[in-house]
Amino acid sequence: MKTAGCDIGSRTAKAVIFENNKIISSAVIPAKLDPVESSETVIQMALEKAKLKMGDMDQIVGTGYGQQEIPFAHRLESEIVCHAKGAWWNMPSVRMIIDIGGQDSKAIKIDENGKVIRYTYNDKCASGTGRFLEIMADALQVALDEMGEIGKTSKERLTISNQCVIFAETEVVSLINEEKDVADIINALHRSLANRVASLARSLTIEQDVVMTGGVAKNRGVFDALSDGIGVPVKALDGIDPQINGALGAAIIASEV
Amino acid sequence: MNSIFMEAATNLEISSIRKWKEKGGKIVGYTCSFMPVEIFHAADILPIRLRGINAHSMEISDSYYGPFVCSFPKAVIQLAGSGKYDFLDGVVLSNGCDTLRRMNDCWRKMGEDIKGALPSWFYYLDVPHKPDGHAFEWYVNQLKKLISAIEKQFNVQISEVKLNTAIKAQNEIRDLIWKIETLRRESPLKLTGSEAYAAIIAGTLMPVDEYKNHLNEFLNTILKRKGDRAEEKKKIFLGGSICDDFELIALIEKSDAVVVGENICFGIRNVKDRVSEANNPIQALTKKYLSTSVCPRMMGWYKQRAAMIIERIKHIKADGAIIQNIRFCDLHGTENGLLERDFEKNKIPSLRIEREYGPLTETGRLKMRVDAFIEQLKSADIKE
Amino acid sequence: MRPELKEYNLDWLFASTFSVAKYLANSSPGEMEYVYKYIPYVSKLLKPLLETGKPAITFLDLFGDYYTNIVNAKENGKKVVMTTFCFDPCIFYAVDNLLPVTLEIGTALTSLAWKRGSTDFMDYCTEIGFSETGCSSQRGAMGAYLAGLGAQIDLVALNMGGVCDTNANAYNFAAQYLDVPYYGLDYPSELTSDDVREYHHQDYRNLVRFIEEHTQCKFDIDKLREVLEEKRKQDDLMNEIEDMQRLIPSPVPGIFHIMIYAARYIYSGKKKFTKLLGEMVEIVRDNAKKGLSGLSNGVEKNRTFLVYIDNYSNGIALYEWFEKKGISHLGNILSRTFAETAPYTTGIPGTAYRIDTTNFDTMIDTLADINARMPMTRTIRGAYDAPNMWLDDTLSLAKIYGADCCIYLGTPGCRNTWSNIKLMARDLEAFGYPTYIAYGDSFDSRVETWETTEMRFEEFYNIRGLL
Amino acid sequence: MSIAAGFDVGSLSTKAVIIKQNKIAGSAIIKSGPKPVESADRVMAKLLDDTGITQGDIKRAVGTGYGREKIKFINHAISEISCHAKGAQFFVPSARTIIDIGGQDCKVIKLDQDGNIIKFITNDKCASGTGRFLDVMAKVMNIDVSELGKLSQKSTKPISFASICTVWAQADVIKHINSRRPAEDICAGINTAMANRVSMLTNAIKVEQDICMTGGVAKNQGVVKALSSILGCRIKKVKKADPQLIGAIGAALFAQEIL
Repeated sequence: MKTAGCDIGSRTAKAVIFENNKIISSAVIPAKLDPVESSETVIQMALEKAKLKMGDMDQIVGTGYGQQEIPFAHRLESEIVCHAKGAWWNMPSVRMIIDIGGQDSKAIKIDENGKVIRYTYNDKCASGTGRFLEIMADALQVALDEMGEIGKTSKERLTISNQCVIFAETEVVSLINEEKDVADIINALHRSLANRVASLARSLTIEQDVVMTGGVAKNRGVFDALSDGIGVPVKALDGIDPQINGALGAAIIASEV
Repeated sequence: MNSIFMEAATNLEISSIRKWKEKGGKIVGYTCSFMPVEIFHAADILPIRLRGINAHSMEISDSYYGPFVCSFPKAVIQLAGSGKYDFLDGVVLSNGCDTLRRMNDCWRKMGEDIKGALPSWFYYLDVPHKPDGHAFEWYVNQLKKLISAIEKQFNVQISEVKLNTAIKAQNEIRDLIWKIETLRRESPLKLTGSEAYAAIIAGTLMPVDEYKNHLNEFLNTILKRKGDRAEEKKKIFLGGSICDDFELIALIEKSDAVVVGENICFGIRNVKDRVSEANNPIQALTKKYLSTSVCPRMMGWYKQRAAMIIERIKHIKADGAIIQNIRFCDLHGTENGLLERDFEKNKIPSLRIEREYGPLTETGRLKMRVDAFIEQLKSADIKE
Repeated sequence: MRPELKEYNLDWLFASTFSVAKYLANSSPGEMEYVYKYIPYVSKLLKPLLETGKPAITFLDLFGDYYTNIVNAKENGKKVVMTTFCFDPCIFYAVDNLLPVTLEIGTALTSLAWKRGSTDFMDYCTEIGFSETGCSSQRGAMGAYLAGLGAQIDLVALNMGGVCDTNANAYNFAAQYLDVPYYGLDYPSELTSDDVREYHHQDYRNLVRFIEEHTQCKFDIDKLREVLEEKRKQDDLMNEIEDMQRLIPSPVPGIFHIMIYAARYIYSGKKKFTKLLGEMVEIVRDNAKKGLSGLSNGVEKNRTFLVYIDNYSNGIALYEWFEKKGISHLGNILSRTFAETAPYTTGIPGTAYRIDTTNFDTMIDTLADINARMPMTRTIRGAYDAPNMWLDDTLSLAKIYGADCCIYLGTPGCRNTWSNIKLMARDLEAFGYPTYIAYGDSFDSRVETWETTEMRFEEFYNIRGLL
Repeated sequence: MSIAAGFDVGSLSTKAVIIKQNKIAGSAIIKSGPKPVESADRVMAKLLDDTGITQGDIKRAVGTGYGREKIKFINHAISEISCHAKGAQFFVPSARTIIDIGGQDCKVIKLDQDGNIIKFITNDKCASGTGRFLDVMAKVMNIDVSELGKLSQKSTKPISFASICTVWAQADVIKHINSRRPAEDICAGINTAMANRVSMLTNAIKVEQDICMTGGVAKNQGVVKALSSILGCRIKKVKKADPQLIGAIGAALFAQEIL
C-alpha cells in the first residue's frame, strides 16, 4: 500500500511517500503564500522522486498549520499525533518529543506504543518558537541556516532574557551596538530559545529517550543547548531529516487503515 | 567603591556567608521585608534576603510558574533549582504578593523533582494586609509561632533578652545607615548612589557585627573624601518594585545623575525608622515591620505612602523621581500610576518605567529613557 | 478612549438593553428574527438565553431592574458601592440606601453582548495609569466608571486582599482615583482554624461599621434576617441544581451556569434571584425526570469541568461549541456555593458556612463566614494543594460530577492561578483527569481569538480521545 | 561659513543632516548595518559626497539614536527624545505633543511653549506600536512598508485584528491572506491596530494640541488617519522635511546652538 503525508507549516511545506513500512521519498520546500500551491508543489516533488503519480497513492494524510488547505488529503491529523508517530516509528525507545515549529513549539509525551499521553505548547509567547530565530537572523543580517555554524565559534557568554521577541530583538540591537561578537549573540539566542522550550518538557516531567524534531533541530547550537536545558541528552532522529518527521508521521498514519 | 559591599551586592554566596557556614553557623533565607530579621539574629541564625541576581535563564522556574508572572520570584526559583541556594538551612516565605505567596507552591513542587532543591526547613509566615487591631494581634501571634518553630527546628532558645539585644544591634545599624543616607544628598558629592545601595544590600546578607564594622570603615572613608562636583549631576529618587540588581542604579548614574534616595522594599526611610527598645520586643517588632509605608501590598494606605514619599523627595531636594516596576508587578505598576499623577501635582518631574528583573539586557532601551529624562531636568534649569 | 465612546453610559446601556429585551419573549419567531437583524451581537446572547423560556425572562428582568436602579440611584437618594464578584452583596441589601455595582459582572456582560466587549474601557484604565497587566475582569467595567460613563461611586468595599491581591489592588486604585472611602476585607492563607474564624469576624465587623459610617444608616435587624433567609432559600435551590447535575446525562443546560454566575453576584438575597433559581430548578427537575440531557441536541458525549473561570469573551462561543460537540458544561469553580448544605461540602468543621439568624451578632458572623467561603476567597487563598483548597475542591467536584476532563480558562492578569496552574494540571493528570490549559482571556478576546481557542480545544478532545 | 551637523544612528536606518544659518543645507539616509560606527562613517561619507563639503567644514556635530555614543566624529551625544522634540519644534513651532514612531520604540513627548520637554512616555509594555510592527507585517504581505499606507486608503472593510502582539498578529495576517481577504483591508487593519496602540500612549500623557507626528511611520497616511480619528483631533505633519530626518535635524540644531 502506497501512502503519503503532507505537512504544511507556516514556514516550510513537507511531503513523504511511504510504502511497506519504508520511506520511498520526501521533499521540503519553503512555504508559499498560498498553502494550496505549497501542498501541490511539495507533493509533486516527492512523487517525482519516487517516480509515482498522485493516482498511485492509496491514502494521503495532511497535517500542520495549513492542513485545512490541502486539496488532495483524504484525512487530516493533528501535528502532535503525527510528530509522535513519526518519532516513535523512527526510534521506538522515544518517550518524549520536543518539536520547535515556526508558529509554536510542543513537548509531547508518548507511551511505548507511540500513543500521546500528554502534550503542551509553548507559553503564549513567540520567543519559544522558530519565528524567534528568523526575526533574529534578520536583525543580525545572517542566513537562518548559518546560525548553527556561526554560534559554535562563540567565546563570550551573553544573556538575552526578554520574553517578547521584538524586545529581545532590541536587546540584540543593543548588544550589536556594544560591538559584541555576532557569534556570541547567536549563541545567546540559541540558549534563550532552547531554555524556553526546555521548560515545556520539564513541565511534563522529563522521560527518556527525548528526541528533537522540526527544522530547528538541524541547528546544532539549539540542539546542544536543549540538552543542557532539560538536563538529559537529547537524541536526533535516526538517519532522517528531523524536518520531515511530521509528514512522515502523517504518511505512517495513512498506512494504518 | 567599597570592595566588600560590592562583592555582596553582585554575588550570591559571598565570602562572609561561606565563613559563617565554615563556623557551622545556620543560614535561613527570606523573601519579603515584612520578616523581622531580629528574631533570627536572636537565635544566632544568619537571615539573608533571597535574591534572583545572576539567573541567566528560566528553564526550571518556567516549568512551575506560568508566563504572566513577575521575573523576580522566577529568578529565585531558578537559582534554587540549580543548586545556588543549597547552602540554606531553611527558608521563610510569606504573602508579599500573589506571586511570592505562590512561591511556596512552586518551590515545594520543585523539591519533588530536584533532589535537595527544597531546604530542610520550609516555613510560611502569614502577614496581614492591615497594620492595626485584629491584624496587629494576628501578626504578633504569627511571630510567636515563628519563634517556637525556629526554637524547635534549630533547638535554640529565643529569650526576650536575646530579642532585645538583637533589636538594639539592628537599631545601631539603622543609625549608621541613616548617617550614610544623610551624606548621600550632601554636596559636594561624597558618595554615589551605587555605593550607598551596595552597602544597603550587603546589610541583608551579612552577620551583624561584621556588617557594623564594614559600615563604620565605609563611613570613615567617605567622611575623609573631598567630594565631587555634585551640583552638575541631577539628584534622582528611585522607587517601585524590588530592585536588588543594583546595576539599575549604576545605569542611572551613568547618565550624569546621582541616586540620592530610594523607596524600595529595603533600606530605611527616616531617622525614626527603628524598632522601639522601650517595651515588649514582639509588640515593638510588629509595630515596625507591619508597616504601611513600604509596599502597596498594604492596600488602602496609598495616601499615607504617597505623602511620605513626596515629603522625602522634597526633603532630600531630588530633581526628579524614577519609578519602576517589574513586568507583571501590578501592585507597584498601579501605584506608580497614582504616584506619577501626584508627583505632577507636586511639581516633581518623574519617569515611569516597566522592566524585567535580572540581567540588565534592556540597557539600550533603559539608557535612552534615563538620558532623555536627565536632559529634560537640565533643560528645565536653563529655562529658570 | 475614542471620543464617540464618551457619549454612552454603561449602566444606562445595560438598563435599556435588558429591560427591553425581556419583551422579545412575547414576540413571534418571525418578529424575533427581524429584531435580531438589528442587534447582531446582543442576539448571540439573547437567542440561546430565550430558548430556556421562563428563566430567561426573569434573568433579563432581573438585570434590567438592577441597572435601572443604578441609573436612578442618585434621584432615589441611594449611595452606590463598588464591589467585587466574590463578595456576597446581600449585606448591601440589608441597608436601604445602598446599591452595589459589581465590576466583573459588568465586564462579563459587555464581552458577552458587545462586539468589542469592554476592551476600550480596559485600554482607558491603562491610559489613566492602571497597570496594563492587571486582571481584565476589573479593568473592563472599571474603565467606564473611572471615565464617568456610569453611576457615580460613593464608596468601595470588597474582599480579596490576601486572596487575590491583583483584584484588591484594582479596587484600591479605583478608590484612590475617585478619591472615595475604601474598605477591603483581608484574608489570611488558612481557612478552618479558630484564629482565622475570629479574624474574619472582626474584620467583617469593621466593614459593618464602615458601611454605617458612610451611609449614615444603621443595619435593620429584620431586614438583615429577611435577606439571609432569602439567601438560605437560594442556596437550597442552587444545591438542588448542583445535586441533579450528578445525573448522567446532566440535566442542567450549560447556559444556566452563566446565568447563576451573573445573578448570584449582584442579587444574592433578593427575591428576583430566588424566582430565577426556582424556574431553573423546575426545568432541571423536568429534564431529570425524563432522563434528558441539558444539551439542546440531547446527546451527552463528554462531561467537562472548568477548574477556574468560564469564557465570557467571544460572546457565548464556548457554550455553542459545547452544545455542538455534545459536551456537558459542569460549571466552574466560580458558580459554586460552599454552604454546609451543598452536595460537595465535606462536613469538616470550618470548611463550609451555616446560616444562623438567631440575632444580629450571629447574622454578622454568618455573613463573615459566607464571604470567607465565596468560591475564590475560599479556594485560592492557601497553597493550591493544601486541604480544602484549589486541588481538593477541583478533585471533589470533578469526582462528584463524573467529569471526563478539566479545562483551565482564566486571564493573563491572574498572578495567582498562573503561578500554580502548571502544578495543578500535573496533579489533575496524575489523578486521571486530562487537563487543558487555555491561554486565552475570559474577558478580552484580543489575547487569543476564539478560532485559535477552538482549534486547540478540538485538538485536545481528539488527541486525548474525549469525544 | 559655519556648518553644524546632526547624526541619527537608528536601529533600522542612519541619517545625517547639515545646517547652515538655521537652514538645512544637506542630508543623507542609509540602511543601518550591524555596527553603528560603520553606519555613521558610511552616512558621513555619503553626506560629504552629496553636499560636496569636507569634514573640516563641519564645525560642530551632535549624535543621537541607539548608536549615538559610538559615533567617532561628534562633540556631543543627545538622546533621540530631545532631538526629535527639537526637530519637530523647528518645523511646527505650535507643537505641544510630538508622536514619534521609530523602528524599535514609540515615543510621545509633551512640550511647553518654549519647546522644553515637560514629560515623555515610551512603550515599555508591548513592542506593537513600533515601526518594527509595520515592517514585520509588510514582510508577511510581501509588499514594501511604504505601500501599507497607500493600499489601506482603498479599503472598504478593514479587518480588526484580534491579537496586538506583533508576532501573533503576524499569524493572523497569514490567516487572512490564506482566506484571501483583500490586501487593502488587511493593510487597513494593520494600520488601525498600530494606531490603537499608539493612541494609548498618547492619551496616557494627556494629549495637548497641536500634535505633530515624526519618524518614518508618519509617512503612512493610513496610520496617521486612524490615529487622528481615535484621538479625535488632527495631526500636523512636517511638510518641509522627510519626517525620518527630524531626529538628525534636531541634533544638528543642538550642534548649531553650541556653535
